[in-house]
Amino acid sequence: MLRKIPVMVCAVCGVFMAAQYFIVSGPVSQLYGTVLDWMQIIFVCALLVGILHVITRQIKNISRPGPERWYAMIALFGIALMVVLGFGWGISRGSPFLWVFDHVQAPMQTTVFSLLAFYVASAAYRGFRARHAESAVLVLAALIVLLGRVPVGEIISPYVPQTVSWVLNVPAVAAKRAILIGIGLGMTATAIKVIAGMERTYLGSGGR
Amino acid sequence: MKLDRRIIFMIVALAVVVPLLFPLGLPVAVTDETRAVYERLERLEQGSVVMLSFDHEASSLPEVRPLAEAILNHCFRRNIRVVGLALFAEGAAVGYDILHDLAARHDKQYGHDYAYLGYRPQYTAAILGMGESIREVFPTDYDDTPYDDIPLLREIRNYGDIGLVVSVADGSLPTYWVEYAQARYGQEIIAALTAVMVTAYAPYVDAGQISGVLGGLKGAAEYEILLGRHAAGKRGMDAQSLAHLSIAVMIVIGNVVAFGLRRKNETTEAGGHSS
Amino acid sequence: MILRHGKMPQVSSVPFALLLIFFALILPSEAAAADWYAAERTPELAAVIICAAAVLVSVYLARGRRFYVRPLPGVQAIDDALGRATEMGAPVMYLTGWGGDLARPTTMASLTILSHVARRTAAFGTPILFPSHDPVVASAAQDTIQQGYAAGKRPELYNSSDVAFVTQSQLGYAAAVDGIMSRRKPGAVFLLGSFEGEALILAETAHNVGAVQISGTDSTIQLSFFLVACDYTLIGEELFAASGYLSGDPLILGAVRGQDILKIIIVAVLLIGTVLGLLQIHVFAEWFG
Amino acid sequence: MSDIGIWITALATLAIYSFLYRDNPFYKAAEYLLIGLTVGYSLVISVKTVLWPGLVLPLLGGDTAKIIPLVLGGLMFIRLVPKLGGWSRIPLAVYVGAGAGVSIPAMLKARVLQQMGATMSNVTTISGVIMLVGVITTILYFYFSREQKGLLQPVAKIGTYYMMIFFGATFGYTVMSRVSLLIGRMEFLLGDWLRLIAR
Repeated sequence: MLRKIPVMVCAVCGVFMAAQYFIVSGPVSQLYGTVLDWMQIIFVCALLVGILHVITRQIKNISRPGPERWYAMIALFGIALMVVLGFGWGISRGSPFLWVFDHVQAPMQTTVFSLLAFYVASAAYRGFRARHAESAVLVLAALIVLLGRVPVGEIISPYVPQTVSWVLNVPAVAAKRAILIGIGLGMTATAIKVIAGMERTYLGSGGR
Repeated sequence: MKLDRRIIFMIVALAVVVPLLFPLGLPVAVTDETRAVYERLERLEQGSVVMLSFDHEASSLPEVRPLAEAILNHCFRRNIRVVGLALFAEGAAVGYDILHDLAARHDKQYGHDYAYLGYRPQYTAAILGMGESIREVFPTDYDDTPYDDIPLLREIRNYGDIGLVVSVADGSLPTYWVEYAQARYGQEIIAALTAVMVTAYAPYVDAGQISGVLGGLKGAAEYEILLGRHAAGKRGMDAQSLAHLSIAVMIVIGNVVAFGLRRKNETTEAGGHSS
Repeated sequence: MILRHGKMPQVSSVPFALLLIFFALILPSEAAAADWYAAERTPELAAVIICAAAVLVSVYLARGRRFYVRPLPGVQAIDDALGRATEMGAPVMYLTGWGGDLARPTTMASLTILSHVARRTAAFGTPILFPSHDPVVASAAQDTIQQGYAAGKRPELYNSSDVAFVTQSQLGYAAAVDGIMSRRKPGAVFLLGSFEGEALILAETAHNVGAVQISGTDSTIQLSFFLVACDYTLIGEELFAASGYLSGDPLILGAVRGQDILKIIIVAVLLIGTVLGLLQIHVFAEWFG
Repeated sequence: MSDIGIWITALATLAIYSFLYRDNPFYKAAEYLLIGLTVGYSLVISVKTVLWPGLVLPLLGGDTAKIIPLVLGGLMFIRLVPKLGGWSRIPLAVYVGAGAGVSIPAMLKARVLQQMGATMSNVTTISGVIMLVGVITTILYFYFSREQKGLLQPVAKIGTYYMMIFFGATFGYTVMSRVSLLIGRMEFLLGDWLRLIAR
């Protein structure tokens, strides 16, 4: 039962949501809006379940001896801080919740991401080798864009930025467009298989 | 030649820090792509509504903030009204701050000149839902004021009342705007993107599905020049140039070294494979 | 390679019946009942029908035979990498990327490849490490790896703490995986699935611990990094083809064949449209705009 | 920005950069704090801005239609009880099925049809021809039903070159993005914190 019902539900929802695209009708578009609303609620509930997983995991880690317990405490402190501030004083302008977001969370996330500037450089040094014709083209395209999209490119030659624009707007678009078409077909094929009940990986263990 | 990664890290850090301390003042030229976005906003009528969507995480703030500020400076200066929203949770707080800051700078009044709807998850559903009714998707604004209590919002039903959507994004969100708002409701879209995303959207621009792309810190600096403002991103451009140059030089050195090694191997063991 | 003929999942007839009724109502009505049918969307309807037909018919035909898929260099490298890890006495690490959940086609394809890898490693006696950002993906991977070990007659290899959910946070996940990599020093690292910003962090660390890296993703941005940083890379759709090639699953091979047919149709249409365009006949191209 | 705020931000930033030297307890503490904050943030935002106005308030106001999403959402939580976990497949099926259904026409239009239309529309220019060749050869590179031999070999090869140009260009732009983030952090450290440069 628990295997058949989801497959049916999935099929009915899928067919309806695809079909409504071609139908001009008040009740149909209303029902369609309602289903979209459900999707949002389901998504948020799935997120909350994930968050509960994280919290229970950290609590488990605290009960274990070793340095991990201190880190788990820091993580739980972070969660508790945001929850208390957010529900206690609100999330409007000037609230402590937004203060922590602005002064701690956002800059830390930015910093972690900026670490990639360093990784990119070391990957470029060791990995960008023109071993054969294809990789030579790869290296060349990267160098042209690297220099052509900043002021230094204009100093080297006014043709550099123009070349970059052409490379970006013609050959790069052609390749990206073909990849888009290919992945679009792949995703559509998967969606069709999901609705037809042939692809059930999403049902998790035992679904297939 | 095996180089300690940390030496490479140091070179990159210096390439950024030195020009910040001692600016070179390299000239910034405006590209056609940026000019196209500027001119599109110039063509909007006074009083029309731009929907600005903060579709990014907090981690890309240094790139995203100048982009959003450039667009908002332009809108507010031309008396174009702005409705803000976020389709990523972290964009919600960022957008809230930026919109209120810029509005204060231009003496704009909340509820009349601009409004902030807040965050909705599951972007497919949110974007499609707003095509039918924005009120249904956002019953209240970010501060819990009911939709109909805000004069600006009372005039707006769905995309039919929105002149332009600007998606400020660091990921694939503009794709969803194209697939669901543009393809389905014919809504015009502009994307203000982190540089990393620019090539991914070129096909959509070429096909006319996106009306323009403003890309990265450089795009923001160019836009501020078009607005005739003191270019905030200009100093950053020196650092950007030097960092790019140093990485380019490292790619070249890496290749020269590899080529040299390969030659040496070939002379010692004839026909031997490298790499 | 194990062929799984006859293991076709039962196809529910309900959605087909619904589809049929729907299309039967829609198709003849374009002229008659234009008031409720969005006539301007006919090109999309035609595209949906062509796609559905190509995919469903190919999958149906795939039941009785094995469709040919050309060999891909990255796929052939998989067995070599497993052999190398075994020689070193090191484990193998398998990652599906932070960008995908279980509903994402790339994650589904990646789990199919994982099942092949698990069977091979069982034969070699090499353990698999699978840290995940998603509890649902982790539990699906546990099943897959257990079944693979069982098929390779080495069920005792399975260790539940090696195949586990770590954290949802992108950079937290990247940091955790980095930690596992530097402690366990895998001989081969597979990065197959949907990756985002964490891709290069993982690939760089894998290089640092001296592992062979085999990567594949549908994210075009991360592909540029994988091409630079990894030993072998499956580009975009090659990941889907690889999963069909390795598993021999008629469902996947059929879909790959269906998409190939569609590609030929698209190329043909592009050529026809171009010729018509040169003859100043623009109506055709406008259908697609 | 207050001084305390600037110092907290600066210390958090430096703790993370210390990872570039090597892994250390400061970095790890910062990492876990970040995990906690992001989790807490998303919890607060999704409850306060989605669940509360979108589900709880309407239910309290007597909107019976909201019972369906309440049940669907509630079934997701059943996942926490391993034995009953199977029930969560029903909301998952609604989510995946509706998502798949919506995406089919949308995907075909935006990713396939419109892209085809744009490729065909300007073949009268040299760039248009180069584009057409690129699109066709790259699509054929992904043709799997035949070995890349004979005519298909040079065609797929040309497609590879186009892709390498695209990937190279993407790499260049990605460097640009990551460097911009680094500049942003350095401007903060040198400007707001150390006051070595004017902001």
